Parts: sequence; structure tokens; C-alpha cells
Amino acid sequence: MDNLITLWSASGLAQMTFGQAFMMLIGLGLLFLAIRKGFEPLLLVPIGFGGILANIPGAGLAYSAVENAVQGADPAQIVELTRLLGIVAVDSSKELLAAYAAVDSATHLAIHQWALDAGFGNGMLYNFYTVSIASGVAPLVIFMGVGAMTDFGPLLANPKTLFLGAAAQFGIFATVLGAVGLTSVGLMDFSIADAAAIGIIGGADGPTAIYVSSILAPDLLGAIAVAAYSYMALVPMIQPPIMRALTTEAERKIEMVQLRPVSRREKIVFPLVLLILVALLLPDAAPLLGMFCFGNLMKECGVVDRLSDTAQNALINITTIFLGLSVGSKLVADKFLDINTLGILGLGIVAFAIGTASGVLIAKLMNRFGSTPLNPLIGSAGVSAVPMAARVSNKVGLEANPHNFLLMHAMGPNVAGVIGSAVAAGVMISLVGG
Amino acid sequence: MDNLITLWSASGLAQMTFGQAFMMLIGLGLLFLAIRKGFEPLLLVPIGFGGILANIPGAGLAYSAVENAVQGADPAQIVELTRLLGIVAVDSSKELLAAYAAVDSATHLAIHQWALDAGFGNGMLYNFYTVSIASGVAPLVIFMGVGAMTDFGPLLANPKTLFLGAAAQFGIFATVLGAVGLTSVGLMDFSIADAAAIGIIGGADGPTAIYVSSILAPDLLGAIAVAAYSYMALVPMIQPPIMRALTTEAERKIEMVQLRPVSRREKIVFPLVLLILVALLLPDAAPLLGMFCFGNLMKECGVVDRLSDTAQNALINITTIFLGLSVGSKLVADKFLDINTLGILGLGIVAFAIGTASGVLIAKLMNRFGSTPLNPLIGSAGVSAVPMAARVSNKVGLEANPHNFLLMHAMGPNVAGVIGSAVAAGVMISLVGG
Amino acid sequence: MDNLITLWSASGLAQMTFGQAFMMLIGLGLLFLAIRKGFEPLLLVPIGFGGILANIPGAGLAYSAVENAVQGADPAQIVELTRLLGIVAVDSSKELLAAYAAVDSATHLAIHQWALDAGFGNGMLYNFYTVSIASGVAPLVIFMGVGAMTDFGPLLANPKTLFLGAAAQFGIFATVLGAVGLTSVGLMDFSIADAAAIGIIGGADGPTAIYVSSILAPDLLGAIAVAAYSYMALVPMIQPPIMRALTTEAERKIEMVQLRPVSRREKIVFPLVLLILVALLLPDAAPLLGMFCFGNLMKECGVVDRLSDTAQNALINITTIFLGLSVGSKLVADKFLDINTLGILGLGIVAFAIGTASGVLIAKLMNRFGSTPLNPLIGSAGVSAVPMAARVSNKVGLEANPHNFLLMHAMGPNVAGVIGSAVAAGVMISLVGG
Amino acid sequence: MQGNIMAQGVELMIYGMGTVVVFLALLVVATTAMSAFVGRFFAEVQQLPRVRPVPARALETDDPELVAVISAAIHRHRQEK
Amino acid sequence: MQGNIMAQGVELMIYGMGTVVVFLALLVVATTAMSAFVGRFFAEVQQLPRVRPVPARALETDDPELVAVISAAIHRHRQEK
Amino acid sequence: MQGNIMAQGVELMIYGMGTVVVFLALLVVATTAMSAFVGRFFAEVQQLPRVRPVPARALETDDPELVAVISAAIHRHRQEK
Ligand code: NA
Ligand code: NA
Ligand code: NA
Repeated sequence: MDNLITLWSASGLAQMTFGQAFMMLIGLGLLFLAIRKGFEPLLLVPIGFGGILANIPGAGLAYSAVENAVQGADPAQIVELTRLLGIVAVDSSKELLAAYAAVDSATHLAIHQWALDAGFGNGMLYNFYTVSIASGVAPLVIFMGVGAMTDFGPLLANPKTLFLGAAAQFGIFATVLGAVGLTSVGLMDFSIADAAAIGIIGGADGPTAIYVSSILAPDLLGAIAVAAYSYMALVPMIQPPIMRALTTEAERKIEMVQLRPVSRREKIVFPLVLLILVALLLPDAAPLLGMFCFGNLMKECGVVDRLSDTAQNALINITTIFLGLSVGSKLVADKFLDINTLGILGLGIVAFAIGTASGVLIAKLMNRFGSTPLNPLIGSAGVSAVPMAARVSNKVGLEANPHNFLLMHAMGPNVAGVIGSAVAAGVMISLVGG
Repeated sequence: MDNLITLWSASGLAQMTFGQAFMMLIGLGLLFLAIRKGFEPLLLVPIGFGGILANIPGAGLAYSAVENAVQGADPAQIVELTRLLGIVAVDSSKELLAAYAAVDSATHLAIHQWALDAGFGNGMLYNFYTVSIASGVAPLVIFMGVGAMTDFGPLLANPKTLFLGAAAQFGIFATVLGAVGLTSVGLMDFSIADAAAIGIIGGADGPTAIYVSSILAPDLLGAIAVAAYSYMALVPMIQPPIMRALTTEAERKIEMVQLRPVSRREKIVFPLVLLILVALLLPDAAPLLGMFCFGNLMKECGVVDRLSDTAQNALINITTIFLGLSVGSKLVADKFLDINTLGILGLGIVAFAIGTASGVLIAKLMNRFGSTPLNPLIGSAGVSAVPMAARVSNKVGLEANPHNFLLMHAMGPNVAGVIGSAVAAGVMISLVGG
Repeated sequence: MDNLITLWSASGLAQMTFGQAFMMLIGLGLLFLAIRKGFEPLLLVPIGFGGILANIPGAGLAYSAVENAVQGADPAQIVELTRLLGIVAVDSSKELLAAYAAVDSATHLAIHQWALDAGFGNGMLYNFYTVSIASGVAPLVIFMGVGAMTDFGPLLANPKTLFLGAAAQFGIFATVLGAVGLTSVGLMDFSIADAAAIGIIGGADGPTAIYVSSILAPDLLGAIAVAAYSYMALVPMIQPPIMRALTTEAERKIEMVQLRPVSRREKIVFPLVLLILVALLLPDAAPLLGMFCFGNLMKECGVVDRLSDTAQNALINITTIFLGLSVGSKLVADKFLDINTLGILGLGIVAFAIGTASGVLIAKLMNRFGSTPLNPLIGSAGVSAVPMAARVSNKVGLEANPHNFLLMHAMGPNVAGVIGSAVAAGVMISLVGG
Repeated sequence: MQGNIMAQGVELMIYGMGTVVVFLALLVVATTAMSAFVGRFFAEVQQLPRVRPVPARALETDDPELVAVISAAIHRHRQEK
Repeated sequence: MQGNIMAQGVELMIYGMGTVVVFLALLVVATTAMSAFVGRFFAEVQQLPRVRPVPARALETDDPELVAVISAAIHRHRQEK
Repeated sequence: MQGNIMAQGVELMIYGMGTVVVFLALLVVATTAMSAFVGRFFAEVQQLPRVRPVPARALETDDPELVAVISAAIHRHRQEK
């Protein structure tokens, strides 16, 4: 009979909260979008599934040993915990965890040991998160793989398109302003670090967003990653109306001159040039852009093809699986269900829209004052979202002029946008991190 | 001359114990079975080789820094150790390690630091074990890969076969009873957690057995894993006599109706249904079945094929290599050579036999009271041992009736058995773990 | 304005030292050699790139949290650090770090926690180094992969060539003598452990050199690895003059008898024979040779091809990427730019030369006193540098006699050299390690 | 104590086997219901070769030249029909 | 305090966007210079199929028989020319 | 002290080189013995293409349809002979 009670009280039904049930539906919703609607399935399938796992009541898969112990320990153990924390008794688990977050590393270790001695352990997803994201390694490895898949040829053929990649990053900083604005009018409660992490959604680059969030605002990482990947999938819906509204029919018809061929040596030297520039100017962007350049050098140099192939396949796939599940661990109800999440989702789409608009407007400017014709539609590709945004430029261009293939031209600003948002990430980490 | 003595006393010959020599022969024997007889070579080659490595005298590859230090430290260092342990001097290394096992986490850390300061380190295999098995990650990753290789089509076409997968798990619990029985008559010395871990051999599922043992009875893990994989390889010898004994010729001739086609959508939704049921009823089975369902969803959803391919190839292979070597580390003589190991080997084969019999008998029952004909031979496939047990059903069926292809029908109970033993694992962890 | 100062003082230009700039040029030079000249690109591309990353001023990618904190902490925090170290105030970061290196593990932990609390973290490359090299796992995994790629057929057909693999290891020990000689005349400052690690360059085997250095002389690892891989790439230039100088035209023309066919069973049993011999005689070589034999057994046994394929491809490639970047982290200016590095580079090439000469001379001896003809040119292949050294033997042989294909005959001493240097590594770890 | 572990074993068997049976029985019900539901409301045209939807945006930066070439080829092919 | 965070946001925007633009502008300059330099001093014969230099020594122990066979074939081929 | 390290180096050379030679000499003996033993008692029919024994149970859940189809094909093939 005791066993029956043990089994029942250990069951999910007996412990399910409304928030957990709701978050499991959110997880199923993400899976639906990924599988049925094709929303960035490589990330949203693991994220959605991880989100369901994280919210299984009683399993504590997304919690650390300490969090699991705080929820499950008996009163005598909690007394010991408050002694270790050096506080008087508090009312709720939430306050205990807040007190835990405030103590120094030595006390953290002591309390972790207390949790182990009390028979609690880290949840599976918490371990995945620690190893893959908190360490920073998973986004960096994915960035290396993306580097090994990126062709800088179109960018090298027309380096001016780097300005478009810069312009579109305005979406990032406008969103920062939006986030602090919502905070200053009292609607939300974001710190400046939170605002910076939210802004990076506008970079339209998944690994960069996850990397920055993991440093500046780990609590918001779930919402930021979900927003970033969802809106990237929505780029074909978000961008065209903005692009049409800001350009004339005549501008959309502009045909661009054929790109010059780019030599292999230029492609080999380019990642090194970029790396040196990062080293001289923005060391805080070195991990992200360094790994990106390393991947690209492996691809272009032609003498380490087996490493490049692995970086583009086995390694990036393995990392993606664990990264996705780890992001899912941040969809745990008591962290995700918060008014701030709504703010993040709202601000994220604004970021995409502003980035698109800035790119198009600067492209118009460059067309007006430049010597060679430049179709403003390729400006929107500067938000990154590689290669979707470039395809959108191509598609909108074809609507206006069926002989106008903009794809190759849009790849320049598109990969420039990746560099631009990594630079923005470095600035933010430098100014508000640490 | 001193160097010559150093070299000689560091050599294996000077330090070899009888137990180590014997275990190296066991390791060679496992390699022979794997390579020459085809016994589950993917696991038994690494396990056998790891077993040899673990028993290399003087190398201490399977020991932690503390174990190595306890064996190698000088008297002054041992005095310091007893002081840290808060005990008076003891006679043997064994007692020191028992005292070490009893202290709390903070003291564990202090003693680990003492070992490092004394110049000792973790052995290579000990590190592999810690990272891959003690963390729980390797069995889970393998289960994810198995999920990505599993086709639930035959099960979905005939869900009633899930009952056969349930029935065959009786082998697990009968073995638990056997283990506690041997203990209560004083022949063996198993705790209830040990008994549960031994029982899981009857689940005929390697990663499940390793996962459960690593939580409930890490000391028995070597014997349990070796038993589980060896008996799985022996399924074609263990099962047929039992199947023939419990069925009539007429029953073995029963032809089953063709399975209905199963739609892709059913296959996509099924892992989610299973996951939700686990979440509601048995959170302690969530890591195992969660990863299994995740792998299966990746396979079936059709939009993340590159992740699914990696889960089925590079990732599962890498994990298998380290899992196997880590299991081998538990074949170290002073842990493996124990009367309990014989008990485990004996109980394991009983578990397989009882599981087979239960599956066949319940299948007979279902055939008698069900509306559609059901060949009792597919009941034995409920023990798992995928896909060997299903092939055995097919083969024994063909002997009785050369036109009777049972393979597809037996795949239903076969994969049901995987689910069934993972559920049993969850119950056991819930009831006797922690 | 403050932000502008923050950004400027965080920039690389403001913090660049001459040493860092110089090391970045060294990194570019290694990339040039790897990409343009084909110098061991699989290792030197990651090493060179890692070297550049390690020297990015202000990024601290190659430093631990403690090193970063010592360089960046404010005076109050440094006071706290000296209190933890139990020393009075010191003048330079270098002295602080020396004091840190001298304290026990518990104090290391306390100071690591101090660094975390002060807001500093491990650099990316430092983490890579810790996980891949300091743990020992990366060189071992690469050695397993090399084992899975090695064919012992030619060695088994003519086991006497093992003596050539032994003879060429004289380069290792002669170099040890050179290193201690330079120290005893006061030109360099190497400990006996340093000398042993430097000697292993003469083993002409990358993973062995990195494994030994990581245990005996981690500070010299960068220079040792760079020397080892560079000189391996230079084997076609270093060896031929020595080979020609030590042999007569008649000797170089010697044709060898066709190798006997070797059965599959011999190939399966050989790695086990080698393993047992290691276990009995030299346990300190067990990790290296154990993993090597394991890889080879996986390849030859024919029943775990999926594991063998993964060991030769995805796993070794992933490990190579991180191993290379980690070695690069040791090219950080304040560790690499040292008079000792010049000594290492000089001694390394001497080691290759002496190893080559010893191999050729012993081969001459064996030819004179043996019953079957033995071309002394295959002796040089005993240094390892697989398969480059064997190709060099073949090429020099063809020059003297266009019908004389020595490649297969040279593969015997070539793989024997791998075993020989792993044995030498074991002796050294046994005698001067720990 | 020895009798005690026997009792624990019996209990573990009863509750364990019970849970396994109940769980899998519920799974039979849920699976059957799911199949009926999917079959009724989301029936696929069966037996068609499985269509793999192209991911909306693969992780990789596709080769744009290839995309352009293929687009052109498809375009021509459609016009020729 | 609330006004303070607004000011911080504005500052972050100014310095952040400024850095992005300056950095990418410098990259335009550096890239253009690099392309000119490479084009002038290290020009490739363009449009040739990309030659992948064989690594001097691959990690693997090549199959020596294969090497021998290929060497012989190349040798014969050259002589026949 | 400086002379001391020289002595240590000489010692390391003597014992190290000695161990390498002794170890590889023993390996020559062991290998030769092993080859003789295998050749005498476990001789293979040589030069046959290497047969890869199918693992008794691969990790994967094989495609059962494929297995059935292949089984049938083999069956028919044998009967037709
Ligand atoms: Na971007
Ligand atoms: Na089972
Ligand atoms: Na060597």
C-alpha cells in the first residue's frame, strides 16, 4: 500500500501543475510548426521535444541537483540548507533559490554537496545544458560548422555589400532600446544585459543569439532561442511586405552587374583578414568569429577536407541534437511562463522588421550615391537568416522582373549579416557583460 | 640499479595477482566469443578489451585517483588519509575504501584532493566510466540511437501485441524474487536494489540494463552487462526449446492475418503519445523512454534526417566504443571475482527463460480468447533482444509451417518489450532507488 | 565617453604586446607551411589557427580563470588572492602564478572560486585543452584511430624488422642526453622530465609526443608538438642525405625477398599479443599501446566494422580538430617565447637525424649478419613518421635501383617505430613521471 | 531482516509487474485511439512514396550557384511542357 | 533608475551600432586591399578546376599495396607516352 | 646538481633504450611463436576473399520487410539450382 502511494505520488498526474501542462502544449506546438510547417526543424524539433521533457512533473530533468533538492528535501534538510546559506528560514523555494544564486562559489559548492548528500542529482537536460551551452562550446562548434558551409565568394566579389550587413544590425540595437523603453515605462522588467540579449534576436542568427544569451541572460535563453528560430522560419512572411513598402517598382527591377570571379587564394586569405581585424579591434568577438573563420579556412584551404567534412556533418549534427535539447530545458514552466517572455516574442519580431527595413533603406542610399546599380531588395538579406533571406530577395526580385536573378548578389549581404551580428554580439558582451 | 628495480617493480609480472590473470583470460574469452562466435560483437569486443585493460597490474586504469592512492601511498600519506576520514588506523585497503564510501561529499572532495596532492590520478577507464556511464549519458544516447532505428509500424498495426511485451517482463520480476530468495537463504548477499538491477537482465535490453545498474548497483554493473549481452547473443539457443515445450504443433502452425498498412502520421504521433503517457504516469522512466521517443520522432518526422542519420551512426558508434570500454572497467578482478557474480550469471539465464515462457503463455491465452488468430510463437519476442528474438520466432514458425512468415508479426511484441523493460526500469528506480 | 574608453581599452590594438604580435605571425607562418607547403596540414592548420587565437590580446582564450583574474583583477582582489595563497604581496603576475602553481589542490580550488567570484572565466582554448589534452583523452583517441588504420601485415611477415623500429628510438634517448647536456653547460634550463619530453620528438609520432609532454612537461607542449609535426613533414628532406651518406651504392641496390602472405588470424591475434606483453612488462605504456591495439583489433576482427569506421573517421577527425586548437593554446606568447623553445627546435631535428642514422646502421648490421638480404634503406623508416618515412625509403631505393620496390618492406620497421616510441614513452613516464 | 528483503522483493514484483501491465494496457488504448483519430481526421493518401518536406532553411549555406542552376533548369523544363 | 536604464540603452545603441559600422567599413577596406594584393602578386590561372594538394602525410597509414600498384601504373603510363 | 642531471640523463638513456630493445626483442619472439602456432593449428585457407561474419545481432532493428524479401529470394535461388 505504501508502494502504491509511492508510485502514485511519484506519478506525473499527481504532481502536474497548470504551467507544466501548458508548456507541454507549447512543446507540442513547436513540434507541429517544425514538422508540419517546416519551421527550422533542425533546431525546433529538439527544442520542442526538450521543452516537453523539461516539464515532465516530478522528473526534474531540467533542474540542477540543488533545485531538485530544494523542491524535494525534508524540513530537517532545509534547515541545514538555510544554515549553509547563512539566512533565517524563508517561506518559499523561490526565495531559497534566490538566496542560493546570491552566494559565492565556495558556498555554491557546499550546497551542491549538501544536495548530493541528500540524495538529489542533476537532471539529464540540466547536464546537457551545462556541458553544451553554459560552457559556451555548442554554439561555437555550430558556428565553426556554419563557417565551413559558408561561401564568401559573393561577398569578396562585391565587398561593399558588407555595409548592408552592417545596416541590418540596426534591428538589434533598436530592439535594445525597445526593451529598455518597456522597462522604463514599467511594462517589463529587463536589465540592460537582458535587453542586449533580446536585441540579438534581430541578428537573425541562432548560434549567436544562444551564445550571447548564455552569457548575458541565461534565464531568458529559452524564449530568445525560440523567438530567434521561429522568426527566422517566418522570414518569407515578415520581409516581403516591408521590402515592397520601402521600394519602388523601378528599384525592384534594377538588374545588377555580373559578379567577378573570385580566386581561391582570396577565399583562403579572407578568413585570416577577418580574424586579424577581430583580434585588433574586438577581442570579445574572438570566440564566435574565431571559430567561424576557422571553419571557413578549413573549407577553403583544401588540405584538411576530412576535418571540414566532419565539421559540416557529424560534429555539427551531434552538437545540434544536444544544443536543441538543452535550449528546451529552458522552456521549463517556472522560468518560461513570465510576462517577460511575451515581451521577448513581441520585441523579436520588431527586431526582424527594423533590421529588414534598415537594410533596404541603406541599400537604396547606396544605389543612389554609388556608381554601379544596386537593387535595394538585397538589403533585406543583411539580417542574416542564411540562406532564407537571400532567397526572399531573389523571389521578390523575380516578381518585379522575371529575368532578374538576385540570389548570388544577395548572398553577399547575407553572410555579411552573420559577421555583423557577431560583431554586435562582441560589443554587447564587452560593454554590458562581466 | 635503482632504476632497474623501479622498472621491475613497475612491471606487470612483479605485481600480477591470480585474480588479475584470471580476469585477463575472461577478457580474452569474451573477445573469442564476440569475434569467433559472433556474440554481440559491437559491445563484447570493447567490453572484453576493456576488461583486459582494467586488469593490467600496476596500471590502475580502472581505478579512481583515491583508489590508486590508497594502494600506492606511503605510510605517512595513509595516516593523513585516516585523519581526513576521521577514523583510527585500519588494516587493509579494503577497509579504507569502505570508510571512504561512507563519508559525505565534502570529505570525498577533500580526499580526492589528497590523492591528487600525493601524485595519483584517475585511471583512463575510470575517466571513461565517469563521463559515459556514471553520468548516465551513454546508455541514454544509445537508447536515442536505437529509437532512431526502430520501426513501430508492426506494433501500430496490431497494438494488442503490447500485452506480449508486458508479459515477457515477468522474467524481470521473477528474477528479482530469485535474487532476494538466494539472499534470504544466505547463499548470496544482494540488497533489494541489487536484486532489481539483476532482474533487469531479463529485460534483454543492453542500454536499459546498464542504465539501471549504474543507478541501483554500480558495483554489479560489469557482471550484469556481460550477462545481458551474452544471453542476448544466446537467444537462438535459449528460446526455441522453451517455445516448443509450451506450444502444440497446431499452435505453431497458426498463420496470422496480414498487418494493415500504417500511415506516416501515426508513426510520427506514436512516440509523442508514448512520451505523454510516460510523463503522466512514470516520470522516473522519462530519461530512458524520453530519449528513445526522441530518436524515433527524429527518424519518423522526416524533416531532420541529418540528425537522425547521425544518431544512428557516428553518435551511437562513438558512444558504443566508450560505453563498452567503461563496462570493461567494471571487470576489474577485485570487484568482479565474487560469489555474487556467479549468482548474477545464473539468475540472468533464468530471467531470459521465464520471460520467454511468460510471453508464450500469455500469447496462448490471447489466442484462445481473442477474435483474430495469434501464433503463440511471437510471444517469446516480447523479451526484446531486438531483432534476434523476432527472428527466432520466425525461424521456429517456419519449422512448423514453411509458408508462415512470422517476422513482421513478431516485431510488434519485440519493440513492445523494449518499452516494457524501460517501464519496469522506471518502476524499480522509483521504488528502490534514491 | 566612458563606453568609448571601455571599447578602446578592450580592443586588441591597445593591449597588444610585441610577443603576441610575433606569435600571431608564427601562427600565420604555420598556416602557410601547412596550406601552401603541405606540412602535416591536418594538425598544423588547427595548431596554427589556435596559436593565433591564443595570442589575441585581451581575449585570454588560452588562459584559465585564475590566469585571467591575476591579469585583470583590481588591487583589492589581488590582496584577497595573496591572503588565499598565504604569501605577502609580490611584484608581478608571474610571481603570483608561480605561488599558485606551488599550493595544494584545496587551495587551487579556493583560488579558482575566487577567480569566478571576481567575474573571470576560463578561456575557450583553455577549456578545450583541459578536456582534450590535460585529461589525456585526445592523444589516446587519435592513437586508437591510428591503430584502426594500421596494417601490421608487413611487420608480421618479417618480425625481425621490429629491431629496426627499436634501433631508431636511439634518436629519442640521444636527444634526452643532448637536452641535459645543454642544461649542464648552462645554455638551457631543462629538468630531466623536460628532457624526456623533448626526446620524444625523436619518436616521430605526434600523439605519443603530445601525450608524453602533457604528463611530463605541459609548459613545453606547444614547442614539442610544433617541432614533432614540422619535422615529420620535413622527413623527405632530412632523411635522404643521411641515408645516402651511411650506405654504399651496392647496399642501396639490395633487393629483398617477397614478403610471405599473412593470414587474417595472425592479424587478429597480434594486437592481443602486443597488449599482453605490455601488460606484463610495461604497464605505464598501457594507455597508449592499449588504445592502439584496441583500434587495430577493431579493424582486423571484422565484426565491428561500424565502430572501426567511426574510429577512423568521425571520431579521429573531431578529436583532431580540438587537439589541434588545444596545442595551439600552448603557443601563447608568454609561454612559447623562451630561449628553451629554440633549444627544443634544435634538439628535435637532431633527434630525427640520429634516429634515422641508428635505423640505417642497425639495418646494415642485420644485413651483414643475417641470412636473408636486407636493404639498409628500410632502417630509416624505423623512426615512424608513418607512412612518409617508408615512402622515403622506397624513393631512395628506386633511385639506386629502378626495379626495387621497398615500400612494403619499409612498412614493417615503420609501424614497429610506432610501437617502439610508445614503449619509450612508457619507460620515461615510469622513470621520471609522477 | 532476511524475511524482510523477501517481502520487499514480493512487493517490488507485485507493484512492478502491475505497473508494467497497466502502463502498456493504457498504451494499447491510447495507441488505438490515436490511430483511429489520425485515420479519421488526418488520413493520408496511402502508399504514396514518402515525401520528405525540404526543411524551410537548412543549417547550411546552400551553394547559391547550384540553386540558380537548378531553378533555371526547372523553369525551362516547365516551359517546355 | 528607470531613466538610467534608458540612457544605458541609448549609449549601447550608439557605441554598438558605431562599432559595427566602423568594423565592417574597415573590413571593406581590408578586403578590397587584400583582393587587390592577391590579384596583383599571387594571381592564379583562373577557372581551372580547383586542385586539392594531397596532404604530405595523411594521418592514416595508407594501404601500401595500393600505393605500389598506383606508382607502377603511373610509371608505365609515363613511359608509354 | 648540473652533473647530477647529466647522470640522470645517462641513466634514462641506458634503461630506456635497454627496455625498448628488450621489449621489442620479446615481441619478435612472441610474434614469431604466435605466427607459427596460428599457422600450424589454425591455418586458414589462404587467399580467399576475407569473409566478414555478420554480427549475430546488430545494434539496429533491421528492416524486417527487407529481411523477409531477401530470405524469400535466397530460398528461391537455392531451389532453382
Ligand atoms: Na545578422
Ligand atoms: Na525487454
Ligand atoms: Na617512433
